[in-house]
Amino acid sequence: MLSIGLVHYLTLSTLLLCCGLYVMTIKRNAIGILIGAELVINAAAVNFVVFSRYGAGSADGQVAALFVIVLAAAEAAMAIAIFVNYYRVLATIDADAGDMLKG
Amino acid sequence: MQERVYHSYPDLLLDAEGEDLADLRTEEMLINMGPQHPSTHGVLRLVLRTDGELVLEAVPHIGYLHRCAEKIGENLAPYQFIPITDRLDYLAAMNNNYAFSMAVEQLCGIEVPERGRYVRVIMSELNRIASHLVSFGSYALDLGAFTPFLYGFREREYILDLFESACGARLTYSYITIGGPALDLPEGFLENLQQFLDYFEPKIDEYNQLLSYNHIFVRRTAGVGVISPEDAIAWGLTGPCLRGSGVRWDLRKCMPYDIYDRFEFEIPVGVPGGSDGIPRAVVVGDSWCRYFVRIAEMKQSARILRQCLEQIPDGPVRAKVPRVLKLPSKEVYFEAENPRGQLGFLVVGDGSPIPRRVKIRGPSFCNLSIASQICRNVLVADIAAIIGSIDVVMGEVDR
Amino acid sequence: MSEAAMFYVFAAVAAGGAVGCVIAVSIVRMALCLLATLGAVALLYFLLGADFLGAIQLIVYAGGTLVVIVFGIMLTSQGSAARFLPRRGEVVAGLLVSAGLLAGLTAIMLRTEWPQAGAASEASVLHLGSRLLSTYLVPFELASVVLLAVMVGAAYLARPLAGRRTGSGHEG
Amino acid sequence: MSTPDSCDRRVFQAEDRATRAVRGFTLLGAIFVLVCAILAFGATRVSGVAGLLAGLLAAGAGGLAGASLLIALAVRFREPLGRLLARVAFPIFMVAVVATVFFAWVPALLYEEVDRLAGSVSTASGEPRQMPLGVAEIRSYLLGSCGVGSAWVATLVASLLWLLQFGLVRDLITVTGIVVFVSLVAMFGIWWERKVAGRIQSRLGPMRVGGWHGWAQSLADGLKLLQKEDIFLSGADRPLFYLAPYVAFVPALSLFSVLPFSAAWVCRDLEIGLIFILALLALGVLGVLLAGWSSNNKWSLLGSMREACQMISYEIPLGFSLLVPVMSVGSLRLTTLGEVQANGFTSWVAFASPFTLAAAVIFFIGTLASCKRAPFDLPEAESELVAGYHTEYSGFRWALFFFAEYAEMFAVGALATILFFGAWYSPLPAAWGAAWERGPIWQRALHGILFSGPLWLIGKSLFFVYLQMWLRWTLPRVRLDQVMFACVQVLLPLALMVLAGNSFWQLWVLPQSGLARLANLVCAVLGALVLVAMLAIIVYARVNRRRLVGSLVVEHLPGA
Amino acid sequence: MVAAKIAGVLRAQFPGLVLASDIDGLHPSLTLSPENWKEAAAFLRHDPRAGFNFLRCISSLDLYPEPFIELVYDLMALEPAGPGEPWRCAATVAIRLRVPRDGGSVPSVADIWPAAEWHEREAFDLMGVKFEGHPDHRRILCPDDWIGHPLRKDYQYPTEYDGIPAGPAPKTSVPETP
Repeated sequence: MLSIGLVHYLTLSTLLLCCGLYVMTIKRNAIGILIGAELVINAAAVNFVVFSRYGAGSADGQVAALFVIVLAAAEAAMAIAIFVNYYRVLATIDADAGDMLKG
Repeated sequence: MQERVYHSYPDLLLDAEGEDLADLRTEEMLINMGPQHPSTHGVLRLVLRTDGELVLEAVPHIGYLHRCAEKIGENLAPYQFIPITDRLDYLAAMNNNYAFSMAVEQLCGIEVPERGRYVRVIMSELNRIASHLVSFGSYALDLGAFTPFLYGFREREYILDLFESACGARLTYSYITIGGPALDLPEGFLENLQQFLDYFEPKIDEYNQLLSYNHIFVRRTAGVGVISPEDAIAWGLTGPCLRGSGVRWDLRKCMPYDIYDRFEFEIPVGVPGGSDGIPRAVVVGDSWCRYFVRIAEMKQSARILRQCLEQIPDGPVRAKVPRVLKLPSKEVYFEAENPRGQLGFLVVGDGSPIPRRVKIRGPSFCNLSIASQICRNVLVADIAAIIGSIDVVMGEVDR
Repeated sequence: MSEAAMFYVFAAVAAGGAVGCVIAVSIVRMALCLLATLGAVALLYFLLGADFLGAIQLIVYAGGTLVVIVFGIMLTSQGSAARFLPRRGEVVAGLLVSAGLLAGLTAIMLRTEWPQAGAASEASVLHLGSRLLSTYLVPFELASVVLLAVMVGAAYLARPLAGRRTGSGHEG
Repeated sequence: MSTPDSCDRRVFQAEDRATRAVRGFTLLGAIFVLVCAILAFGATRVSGVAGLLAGLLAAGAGGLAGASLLIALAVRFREPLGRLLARVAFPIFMVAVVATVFFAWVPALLYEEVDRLAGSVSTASGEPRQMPLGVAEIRSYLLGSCGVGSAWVATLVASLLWLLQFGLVRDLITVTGIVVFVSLVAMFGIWWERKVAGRIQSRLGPMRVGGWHGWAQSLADGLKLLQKEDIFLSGADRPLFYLAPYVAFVPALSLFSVLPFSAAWVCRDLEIGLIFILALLALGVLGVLLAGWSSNNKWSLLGSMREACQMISYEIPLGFSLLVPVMSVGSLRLTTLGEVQANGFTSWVAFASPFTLAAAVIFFIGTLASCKRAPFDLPEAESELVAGYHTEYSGFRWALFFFAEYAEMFAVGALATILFFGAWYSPLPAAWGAAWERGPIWQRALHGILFSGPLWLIGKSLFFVYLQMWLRWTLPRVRLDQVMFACVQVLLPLALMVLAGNSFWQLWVLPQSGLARLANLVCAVLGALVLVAMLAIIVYARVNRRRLVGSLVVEHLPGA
Repeated sequence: MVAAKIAGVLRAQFPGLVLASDIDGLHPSLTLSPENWKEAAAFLRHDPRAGFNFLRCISSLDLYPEPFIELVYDLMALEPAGPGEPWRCAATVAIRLRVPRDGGSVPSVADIWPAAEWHEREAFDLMGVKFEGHPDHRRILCPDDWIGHPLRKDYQYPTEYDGIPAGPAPKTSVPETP
């Protein structure tokens, strides 16, 4: 058990994934949902790195993880812009309040 | 390019239709600025309705320093009221004594001997310099420059030394009383004054290099809190606030009292930028003009002081005034030009030694009343700039 | 052996952060837990020998994205509006889904026969850069295009809505 | 009538501060010892940054533990301690500074000795030997070939050397040095800033504590802050409020773990050191954000919002300006970036081309903003926001923010030195001192002092810190929109142009070409002129201060 | 005799407005009737013959025991005297209004001279004169929950405020002068 293998990392990333998923489902604060998404993305990035480390042993996984991080940053910026606008229109950040089609 | 964008910064916040472009879009916040706040000098309290960094409106609340000075004035003989006048504009106590004693002298028809008049002018002009030094330093402090503050207080220290040598007090002098100054000038006062003027006048240019023409300082103050001449007159502004708006009005020149008609000096007013070394971004009536008028007035006061040094005669300083001064049942309204504007006293006598009514018209009180007008759609940082440029002393606002 | 210790410490922090995100009510505390997770994951990257990736994770995620998130929180949640409690139905559904997913993935993971620790990758910065500019050139450029699009879109969204006026401060 | 009464009770019937502080700090020390043990276990033999961080935290926790216990004692007996400080502390202070300067440098030499020793032992005994050697082997070696006379001396030295061949021991030594150094830098910086401000404002600054020019002022302040009541707001978010200062302080401390003080003196020489430092600089913001948010104070909230805007936007030109030397040197490793500037004044990166010079200026401005130094000190603008994000903090937590700020100031100064201004090398060409580099240990020490070494780096960094202070006490504060304007519309395009220009310079104007040499020479002369002009101004001002400051001042104020 | 001229103009404009006039005193003033004070103020402000654009001060005098409170508006007419020249004071005059002590009120002139806004608030706060049509008719110096108007001659000194005990009321005898 003292030698860390692929399984340990995969367990961690699975845990992150499920926590992120759960957060995305239950949180009503839109930014909370965004945070859940970040968790999920992190889990994916960890998997990329781990597989490339224990599998092929090449750097491709790290490159993929780089792209993941970049896209996550872009997604977060976009989401925050949307939420700020949302908050301006509805004066709340509760995701359940945004059920009308015209903002 | 830089000119345009820096100078018309509200374009970042409001476009042509006054539409908000501020990107800090929180819901509106009510912030209490004061009564305990570094940049509301004293106990002024401004209630800011802000939208992020954008201040939508600022409502001043005053009265935290109200001491019923006028009620006290109705219960004290004029002699005893002099120390109360010290506490009105505590940065220019000499001028307050001066104004009140002149009001009472007009009421009772007291003639002050020549030397006494010159001593009063010397004291009031010195105190004007001291007061402007404080406002200069604290204004720099409001804008985040710490060093000019200490320079201003360093210079003020020498003036306070002079005052101390004359009357023993450093803040509340009660030196000028009814019928002239209480005492004659001490030995060597005039020589020290000469030395101080020689030392002080070059300093003013140093201040200009250090602060007045500093790029950041100009950007912070030019075009901020602009008051049009019409507004300034309508809101009853006086002193540097009125002159900063380009109104060349100074009681010492326009309605000369005492011996001010004997001195020659100019009335500095706010002028548009670009001319004779004034930065280009400056608009008449903005904070920079109000600030710079004070700097220029220090020069003029120094001029007046030099003329006093030449003209001051010998002789008695104080008129013979009965110990119990019976005020005739008349009334007088007298205004004098104080560092912060026209300080007015309405004194009503009824034949007894106690005035029936003493009404004080504090210049800061009137100057502050325009604050809510010009603190609209500015940034939080500009509030400090505007209030500092109006330069209120709460002891005089609240009385 | 001590690498195992490090892994357990960091993994514990990361998992704790994730669980904290789940149970935290205040949105700011969620952000803080996310910070813990991100930092721990970065440390795990270091542990895996992906130093560059770890540093980038610290810069972009912890230094950039998280700050933007906290900034957005400050902009959108004044006072006590920061907390909404989920409905019971949502909680049950979410629990079912994510617990099921966890169980399934774990089962698969334990069934599968994974390759044991291979050779450490020679992923130096030079190597990464060369790969980015040779093999992955197209996605690299595409990513830059995406970033540009995001910049434009965010700027467009962040502008105020037409005709909206705040308060009487503007009149007069 | 109830409110004032309860206030009085709270104020006057509170338990004695000193006892509370003693208890608190003893507890703190115990906790730190625990953390130290755990992390030290974790840090054994892990290469790379992870091990580094663990070791760093371990030693940091250890140091803090010792410090807290000491402080607990100090608080208990603060009267005699204060008297003692006032007497003997100045020598202690100087000794501590010097010791810190050589703290990790002398060990570096010792490490070389140990490794050489190991090599020789293995060669002596024929078959290759694995580290670690046993004490007995070293002792026999010392007794044998080194000709150490007495046996017990040999045993002593041997056991010491034996310790020095373990990575953990070396890390602990280095990291303890770093912790001591950072705290010294912060305390010295605060004292120095107050002296500089005093001189600029024709005052004297602190003069009382400790005798010579109030040098112990920071120590006294620190002691005072440590025993102050740790005010907590009932409206604040307790965990965040307590956590925020550490979130701001730890990255600032960790900066120094990858900062090379000389080629030999670097705790961890990472391949990505530059990016790592950038990451840590970026992390510091979160502490400020959390502090402002959790204080539940509108001024703090505004302050942290300003901080967020400012940092996010100024990191971009900062990063671009950092890319310029990276591009010209072709490495992210800080030691490599430093070593290319060994050959004297003209070989410094800043003077390589006009673009690098511009990049250096942009970098300096960006660091002003990222360290919240005037004229960019909006987050804590005391005249607008009462004290900004740390309005509600008191005592130790408040001090942590300032430790972080001054540590960052020094760190960015050192970064500027390493990247642009000839890292740890003197302006003299290194070739002159090449002979001493391989000499006996005293020659190497002398070389380290004269030609390259920590002293040069620290001196240059302190010069940049001084520049920051000079600006702070001279300039007014800019407005938020002006800060944003200066970043987005001035610095950013400038940085991009510099980046592009530098790349073209690299591509077309080959560094060997005459044009490049000319530009190099011009820039170097420019820099030299600036330096000379500064010195000239100082001398001029000193000579006729009577005329400049005015006779009255010189007579009245001894400081002027 | 500026005041006399103004008095003539006013008499011509508003018959029965000027009740009394003290032309050659230390403080030349006209006593007007409070009824159409608003129109008179607008006239004084805008009419070229008067043009009093600067309101220096509003003082309130308690005529106790007479059942009146007197408001004194000190007006001044500023006009520019060419570029670079100091402005001139064309005329100064003081306008007096007599208001009944109890429940008396006058129209507010805050829209004619904005400077009057705070002066009127102060007169209301300290002397208890109501101003109709004042934009923000609150106390200005005393706390909002203050009882009474301190500057009235028959003001009863409070013995405590919000549970904070105050000292005994000061004696209003004639003190000896030094």
